[in-house]
Amino acid sequence: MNLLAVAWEYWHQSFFILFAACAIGFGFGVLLSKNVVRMAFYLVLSLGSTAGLFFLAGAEFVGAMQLMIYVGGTLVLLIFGVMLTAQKDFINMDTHTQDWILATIVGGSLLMVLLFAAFGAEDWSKPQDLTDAKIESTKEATPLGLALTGIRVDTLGDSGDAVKQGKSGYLMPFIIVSVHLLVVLIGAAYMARTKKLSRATDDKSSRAKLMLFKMEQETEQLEEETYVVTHRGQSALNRTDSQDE
Amino acid sequence: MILIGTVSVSWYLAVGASLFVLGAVCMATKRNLLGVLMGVELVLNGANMNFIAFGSKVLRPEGSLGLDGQLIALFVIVLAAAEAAVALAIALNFYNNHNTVDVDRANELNG
Amino acid sequence: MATLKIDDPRVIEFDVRTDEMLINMGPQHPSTHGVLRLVLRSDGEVVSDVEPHLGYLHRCAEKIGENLTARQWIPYTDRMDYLAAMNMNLGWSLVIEKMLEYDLPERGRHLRVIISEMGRIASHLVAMGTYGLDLGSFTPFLYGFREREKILNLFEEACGARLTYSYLTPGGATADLPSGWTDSCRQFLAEFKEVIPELHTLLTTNSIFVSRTAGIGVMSAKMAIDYGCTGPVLRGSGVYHDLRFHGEERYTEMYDGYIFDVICADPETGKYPESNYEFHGDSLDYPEIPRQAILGDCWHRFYVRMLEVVQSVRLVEQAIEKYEATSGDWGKPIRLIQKLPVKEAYMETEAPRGQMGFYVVGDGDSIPWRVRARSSSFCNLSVTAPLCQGILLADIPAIVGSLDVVMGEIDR
Amino acid sequence: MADFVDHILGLNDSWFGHIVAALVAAVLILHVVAVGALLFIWMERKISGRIQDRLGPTRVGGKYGWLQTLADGLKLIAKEDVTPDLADKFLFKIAPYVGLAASYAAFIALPFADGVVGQHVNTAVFFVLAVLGLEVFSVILAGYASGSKWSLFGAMREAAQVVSYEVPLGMCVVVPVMICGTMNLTTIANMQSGFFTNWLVFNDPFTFMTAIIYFTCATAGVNRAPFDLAEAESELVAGFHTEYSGLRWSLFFMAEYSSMFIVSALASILFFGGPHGPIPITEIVPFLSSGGLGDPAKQAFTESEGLLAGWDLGLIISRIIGVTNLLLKGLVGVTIMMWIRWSFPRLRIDQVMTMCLKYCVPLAAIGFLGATAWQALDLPTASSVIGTPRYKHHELWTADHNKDGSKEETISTPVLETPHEDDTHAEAKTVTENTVPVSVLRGGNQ
Repeated sequence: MNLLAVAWEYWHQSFFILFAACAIGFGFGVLLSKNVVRMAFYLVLSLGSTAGLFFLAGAEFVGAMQLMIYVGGTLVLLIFGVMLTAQKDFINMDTHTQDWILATIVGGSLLMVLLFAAFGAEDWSKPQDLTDAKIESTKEATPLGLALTGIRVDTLGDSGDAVKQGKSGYLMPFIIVSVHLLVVLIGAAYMARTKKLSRATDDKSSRAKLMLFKMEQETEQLEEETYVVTHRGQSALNRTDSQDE
Repeated sequence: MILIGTVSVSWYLAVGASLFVLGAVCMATKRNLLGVLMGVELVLNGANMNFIAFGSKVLRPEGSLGLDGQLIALFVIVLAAAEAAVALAIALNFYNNHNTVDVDRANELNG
Repeated sequence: MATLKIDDPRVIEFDVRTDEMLINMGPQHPSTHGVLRLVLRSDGEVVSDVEPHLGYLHRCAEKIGENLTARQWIPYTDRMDYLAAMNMNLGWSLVIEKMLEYDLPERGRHLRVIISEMGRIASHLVAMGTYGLDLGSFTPFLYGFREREKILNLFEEACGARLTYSYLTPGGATADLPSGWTDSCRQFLAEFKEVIPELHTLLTTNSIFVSRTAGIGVMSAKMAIDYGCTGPVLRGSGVYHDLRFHGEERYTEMYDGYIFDVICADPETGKYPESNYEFHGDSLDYPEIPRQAILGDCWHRFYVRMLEVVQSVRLVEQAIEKYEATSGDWGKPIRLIQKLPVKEAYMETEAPRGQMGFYVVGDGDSIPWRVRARSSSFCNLSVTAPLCQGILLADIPAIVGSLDVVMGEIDR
Repeated sequence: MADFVDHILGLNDSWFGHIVAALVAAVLILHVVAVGALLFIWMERKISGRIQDRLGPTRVGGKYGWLQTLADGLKLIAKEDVTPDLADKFLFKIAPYVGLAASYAAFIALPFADGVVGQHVNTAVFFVLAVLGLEVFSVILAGYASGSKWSLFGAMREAAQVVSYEVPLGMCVVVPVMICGTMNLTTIANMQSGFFTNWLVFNDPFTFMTAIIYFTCATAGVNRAPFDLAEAESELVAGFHTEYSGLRWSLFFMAEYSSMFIVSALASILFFGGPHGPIPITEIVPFLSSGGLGDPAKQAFTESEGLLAGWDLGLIISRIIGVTNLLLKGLVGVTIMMWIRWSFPRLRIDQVMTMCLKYCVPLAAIGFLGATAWQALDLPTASSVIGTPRYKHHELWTADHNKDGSKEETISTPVLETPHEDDTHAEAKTVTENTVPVSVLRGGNQ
């Protein structure tokens, strides 16, 4: 109970440790796993934990966005992984040992530099008293949306010319990103398109029409050959009459 | 625990740095094209963490980036999605042409 | 195993190069109607080839028939098409009668029409219900079984059994219909007519059902004839052929004086015979043929069955009148050890699933020297492989279900 | 909730209160998931039985077979948990938990009534959808890890289905968000308080259409017939859960039923008034009117001794009514899903994708544009035609119901036309005063 009390008293820290451990731990999972599907699964968990960290830092909207888009995007990776590994054995792609060593050395030194930088600036490592911090409703969705249309609500108090309304927003980047997305959509569709058009796709016809086409061919053949089939088509109501005749 | 009462921007940056390095190492070592792609996602995510940390009003009451941090993080997420789409299209083409997803086999452009 | 050629119009190139995989559908699978095993060669959801494997229900029925007398083998015919056992009994009875040149009394003739047409209704109800199951709709199955139960009650009253009746025997039937039976039967028919539009609403005209079946598994008339398809499968392709009209004299004379339609679309106009049969004064309009439906597809095969049910109701109504009007003997069964003459006989009848033929050779003993059966479902099943090429996986239950096979009859 | 616990125990903002509150909330939500699943499975059996002209369970637990699901649950727990040889053991074992965790976590942000919510999330709509979307991972992982071709088919179908229904579903959800100007589910629900004419579904024809499309896509989203292609029993044996047995198998069903409930509850909050009934019962009964009791009675109550001393009885009762209301509306949604399931055949995978992408997306887009235009042109809504003001109740509700941490969003979007600009909208006011574009957006209302 005492532990619980401590954990609650420092709930921000507790959750930070939890999410950070998950994010990094599953990141290691991505790195060390050999199976593509497992890698994707670990990636999902890592990204999900990162979203948790975003929530903790007060960026609710970005956290939800992370879950929805990023994790949803990973879904596609996962599916590709499944598609490519379910049939063929692509798992056996071992990295050469020298690559591992080199990557570890470079990565380790990079991490050292980054950590040094992270803890280097005094302003950044200034401890904050977060004991009373709660996940407040930080009302950021509307300002974010407005900022994307070029209106900065949060900097209204600032007097600088650069942050005047209509000038400090992100309208231009927003439009660029939108166009970018459109281009990417078309480009991806173009790259992954069907390379060889077959008759079926040429024809723009559904399968039903294809079968109809096939049937017509066969009916032609049928007419050529002689099959003794009586097509009366009419109601057979008068069967007894015809027998009488 | 050293962290008690002392979560600061630095710790977020440390997590971001770890994710970044993990992603970078992943990109360097994986031979599977999809593995490389996942490394890229991790790297972008690690970078995003910095933006969020600097933009957080909870962590930095004074001098936070404010909305700018979150906005840039949003752009990163959106661009990462676009990047994944293109990369997957490339992967698909690569697979169609080479019948493998081993990036070491993609050496046709060697001089 | 037939494979697709590159210039086949059904070949569709896909964006991702993938490998084919072999999948076993059955013998334990929810929608293979018993123990049919289909080996699918598929590329993702697209199935390029299907190969049916049979024999999981083989019980040497024909060989057993060569060790039993003609009447003793009746229960084995029950177990062939266990969903329409009465019609199986009828087929065997007729072939033995043909051999013995036995003429059935008038009353027995009408009794056989009543019983076999009721059997047809019961069988088509199961076909309708299980087809719903194949397409993921559970409710029509129980609606169909509710009505079938009533028929089984009537059969139970007549012969004491609910599934394997052994009721119609060479020579007639084991017993006459009990008194009051015809009245219960009339009552059933009156109730059943109310239900038919419900069944049409549940499946025939349901737009999801139509989109799942119309234009799927299209079989041309030529193909149906080539593969020896019979029954509703053949008529669903627009071939006007029903043994009750076009069969042997000995079989068609059973239906002398009866008025009914053969349910078959005119291949030129695509129209079915007009519903000129009155239900409670109102003519029962058949539901309209949907735009997407092509003659010979799954929807038409299903539709033919649904309309045949109406014709059977019509036949039973007439038969009850005629049965009550005639008196005398209903046709006692032949002796258990009736000697068979030294000759052969073959005869086909129009069973619910198609033409069911029995072949028997006698050598003067009471035990036949040779017994063979020509199964309707067996021939109908043979179109599975050609129909199931280049289709989606989900269409396989739709196509196999529309053929309405019973494995007991196929494997014998 | 934490205040309440502290209040009962005589503490003041203690960690104990918070933890107890969190645990109570977790257990309550677990009940919605677990007991809800029991109830829904029983309901499914009874409803399907009645639809199919039979009785359904009648023996276990008396005449109505109440305990049939419990008996089945016991049976499932006792069953052997088989893991196929070809399975990816780790993923196979973890997959059902992923699904259950996702649909359980989505309840965190779902408000059952004003203030009755696990954790107040400002972007709750988004959060619920995002977390619920994680459920597909369980299906895909289960399908892949089973090592069976049928399961793999189920997983691939689920993946194809997800990409087709997520798009129109998201577009439909944006419509109420746009009309209410917030992503906060509590606020969206409170905006619709009062008579049923205030429900967003009756706001204009486009929202009505959007509500129908939302429900269709939500049915596809929770894998219910006629969109249950991932488990299509007549084609794929049992799809993604072919190889599962025992408790793990039943976890999939708990996840399925609880997500059925959550999408229905979300539909009721977004379009059908959420916890607010067709008639404003808390308004009609003066005893429960938003200020709680009338002044003298309230005073007497707050000064009384006992467990609830000092608490607003009117608030508590109105919350209980609200929770009941929402649960009932969710049940109606679930019942409709069951009704659909037992009436229709199943669609084919290409037909599902055609329907979602070719028909639902354009329709949802039309609904979105139409609803936007309706708001922008200030065309009459159902409530304005009949004459029941929409925001009156909203004002009353927001007046003093913020005791339990359910903060109102203080920034109202400029697009939203709010009749009263009280202090809660102060910041919005500054926006409108300071910026030119906003007043343009407001159609020159300034």
